[in-house]
Amino acid sequence: MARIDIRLGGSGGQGTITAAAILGYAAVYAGKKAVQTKSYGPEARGGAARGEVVISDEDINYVKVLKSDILVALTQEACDKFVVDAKEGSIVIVDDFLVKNKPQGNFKLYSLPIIKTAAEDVGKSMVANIVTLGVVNELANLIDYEKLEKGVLSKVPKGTEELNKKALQAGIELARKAKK
Amino acid sequence: MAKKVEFMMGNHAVAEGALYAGCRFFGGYPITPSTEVAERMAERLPQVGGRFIQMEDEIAAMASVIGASIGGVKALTATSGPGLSLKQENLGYAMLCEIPVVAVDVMRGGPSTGMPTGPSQSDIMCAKWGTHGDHPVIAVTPASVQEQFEETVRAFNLAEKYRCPVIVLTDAIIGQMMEQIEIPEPGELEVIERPKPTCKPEEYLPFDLDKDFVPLAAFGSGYRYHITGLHHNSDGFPTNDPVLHTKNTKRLIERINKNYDDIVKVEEFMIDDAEVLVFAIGVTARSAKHAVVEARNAGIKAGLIRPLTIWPFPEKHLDKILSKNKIKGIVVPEMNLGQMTLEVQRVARGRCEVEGLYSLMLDPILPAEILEKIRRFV
Amino acid sequence: MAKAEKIEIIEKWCKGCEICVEFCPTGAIEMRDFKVAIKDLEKCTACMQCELRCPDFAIIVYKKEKE
Amino acid sequence: MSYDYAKYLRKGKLPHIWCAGCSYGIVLKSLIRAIDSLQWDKNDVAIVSGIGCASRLPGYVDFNTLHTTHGRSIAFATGLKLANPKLNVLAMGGDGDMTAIGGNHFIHACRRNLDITIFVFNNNIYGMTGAQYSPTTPKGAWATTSPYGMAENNFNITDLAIGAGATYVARTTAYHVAHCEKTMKEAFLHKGTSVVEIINSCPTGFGRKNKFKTPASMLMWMKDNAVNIEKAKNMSPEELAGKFIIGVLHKVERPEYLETYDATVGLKK
Repeated sequence: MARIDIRLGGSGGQGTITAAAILGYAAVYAGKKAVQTKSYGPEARGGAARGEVVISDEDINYVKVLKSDILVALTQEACDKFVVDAKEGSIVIVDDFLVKNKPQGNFKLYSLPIIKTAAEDVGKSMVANIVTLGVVNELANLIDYEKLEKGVLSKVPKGTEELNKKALQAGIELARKAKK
Repeated sequence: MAKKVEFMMGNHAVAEGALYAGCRFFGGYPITPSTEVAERMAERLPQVGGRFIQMEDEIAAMASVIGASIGGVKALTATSGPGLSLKQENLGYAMLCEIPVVAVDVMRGGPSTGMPTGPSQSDIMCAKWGTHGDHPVIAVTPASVQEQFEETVRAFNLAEKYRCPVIVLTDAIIGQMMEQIEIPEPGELEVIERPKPTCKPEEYLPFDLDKDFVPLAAFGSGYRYHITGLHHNSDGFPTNDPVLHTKNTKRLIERINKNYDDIVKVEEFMIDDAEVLVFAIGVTARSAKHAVVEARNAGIKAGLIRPLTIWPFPEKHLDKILSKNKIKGIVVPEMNLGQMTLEVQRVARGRCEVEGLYSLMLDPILPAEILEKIRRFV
Repeated sequence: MAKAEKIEIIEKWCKGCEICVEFCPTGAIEMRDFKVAIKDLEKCTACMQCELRCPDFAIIVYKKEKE
Repeated sequence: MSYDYAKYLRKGKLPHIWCAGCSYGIVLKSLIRAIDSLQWDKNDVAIVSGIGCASRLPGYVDFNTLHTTHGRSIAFATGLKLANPKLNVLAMGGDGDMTAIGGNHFIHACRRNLDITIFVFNNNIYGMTGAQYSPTTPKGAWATTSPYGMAENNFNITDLAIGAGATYVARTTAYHVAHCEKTMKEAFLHKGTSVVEIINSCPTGFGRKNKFKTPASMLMWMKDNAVNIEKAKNMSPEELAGKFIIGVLHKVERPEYLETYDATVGLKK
């Protein structure tokens, strides 16, 4: 697997940085290389937050996301801001409710009810980031499911394991339906 | 046996490297973006029989680690820009008094409070010349989470071997990012223990001006002696003799300079036939490597010189390449407005063009920007 | 009368501050050429004021052994 | 000879650098007697100082001695004690060193209650740099930087130590040599941070320009104006005006820092 640049954009508190860290952890656990960085712009506090992770089978030189192979935007602001850095032919995933103006471009767009699924099907909107992970991993086929699940379970608060497993599964289901 | 691979934050890797090296004391003061080093040490030190203390300020933090080292314990402190400024007073003390300690500086934008969360490489000269007077400095520059660990171990080894403070000069991106790391097994990396004096206590000259190196006796070990930040004679007592002052200052600087080959570590990447060099450290070196690979893909003979020791400056390495290769130019990307570039220019002595690529932006310098500079030389 | 066997003065350490002379209750010592000197050993009661208060370790009083 | 100081003095280091009549030499003798009375092994004693006249003291005594940077003695001492708790650690310095540039370290040491001893040699002036006013220079007093008289308020060092949480706080003087020795000994034996303010005299920097004709007169001023705390209890504020109190001003038992830390973190030794 060559370098894959993944950018998870949302608003502060949606857990995109945690999701990026989990993805990196799971990738490393699966024997890959990964670098997860924080963003340092003013967006680090409020506004459009982003979690970034680069995954590769080879050494990763440049540590940050250059142009995204996978972009997730959970808010309109994040979508507008980051979509310009989406690679041609890349995957762009947006929340279908919060991102009303769908981005246009030479990429494969998935508009999915991520937050709604977290809130209604799983039962807690705060697990939207884990739903996102399920979606991303299923659409891009990054890491074995067991490794990802292990990554999630090792990084979430104790007592929330079942909730997060459910969120991950819900994300995978969303992606499977979308792929059809 | 497969090694234990972890996904770890750069600042945590510094802490783990310190523990691996035998560090058993940390004295610190919270400052972004270095605080995770302190947090990890606060949690981990007691588990291995060490002690942590959060001091009342940066100056006290530096003083406390020197005190602990004099007590015979390997000691670490960690800080960032404004804290490095405050630590300079006692860093100078450790230099003159030959006390091994390791100080981590996670570089952020300065001067003053500057950009607390903004990564930077603008303390390069501060690390060298921040404290007053003529003095030697060793500073290592990791560029990955793995190197955060390994270079911290090396920093402790150098501190003990050369009885001096060593600075781990890293940056907010490397410190704050998470990356895979293979934790070495005990014994896998060299760990230098502090030698003990073997002479009779009454014959002990802790600062013997006629010797390159004298083991540092721990306070309480039976060697009673005097340490002072005043210029001193072999026995440690103050002297105003300018001849001795000169002799000791030169001795301290020479101890580092003449062990250049042991201290200075450089990664040379694709330099054998290189016509254009990139000279970079830390996170910028990773952008540079990316750019060099792209340049090679485009048929440009580019190479990278990546110092893992920035002080003493890797001038022998650079000089050797410049005398061997026909170099058209050197690009020096750095996240400041031109510090390392001056040193590269000094060593190049007009043999080739040296061009800095400076940035105060919050993201690393882009490979494309470096590539553009490389192209200008071909 | 005299209770001191000897008063030793280490001249090279004496800085001539006169504290010993001022505190001597009997006038056994005096200043001479800016240094302390013994004026009359017979007057010394070995009260130790001079020795205790000399900042320069420059004056030592040796008491007589009990007779 | 009432006491032989030689076994604690480093050979060949006298005469010391202090001026004629400086009381630091007198206090040094009390310090030696105090440590000797404890029968501590010299190898287990560390004296840490900052910068200034008082801070030159460690150079003269045969212990583990550390002459550090200006104001920082307590911070060095803290690291030293945590690295080797067996050491009996004394941090000492002058009034400027301890309460101006080192003021932050001073109050936080008092707060932590680490088992170290702190002596503040208070002579009301910066002596080494040539008589500049310090945080303890009395109002109206002359200094080279208060040529019209000291305009600032001054610190009461013992009140400062008590307020910051020191568990043993005492005051003594260079005049009261036996009291000084006894107070030092008690401070050394106290478990926790103990602070002793020692009233000293700087004839060169302070005395000459502030109406003290001789070094001895400065000592006599201490004698005349010091009131023992036991006696002071029965004196009215009017009677105490212009006087200062000597003795143990504050002594309480509180958990010592190192023991508390080791227990709290479950230190694996």
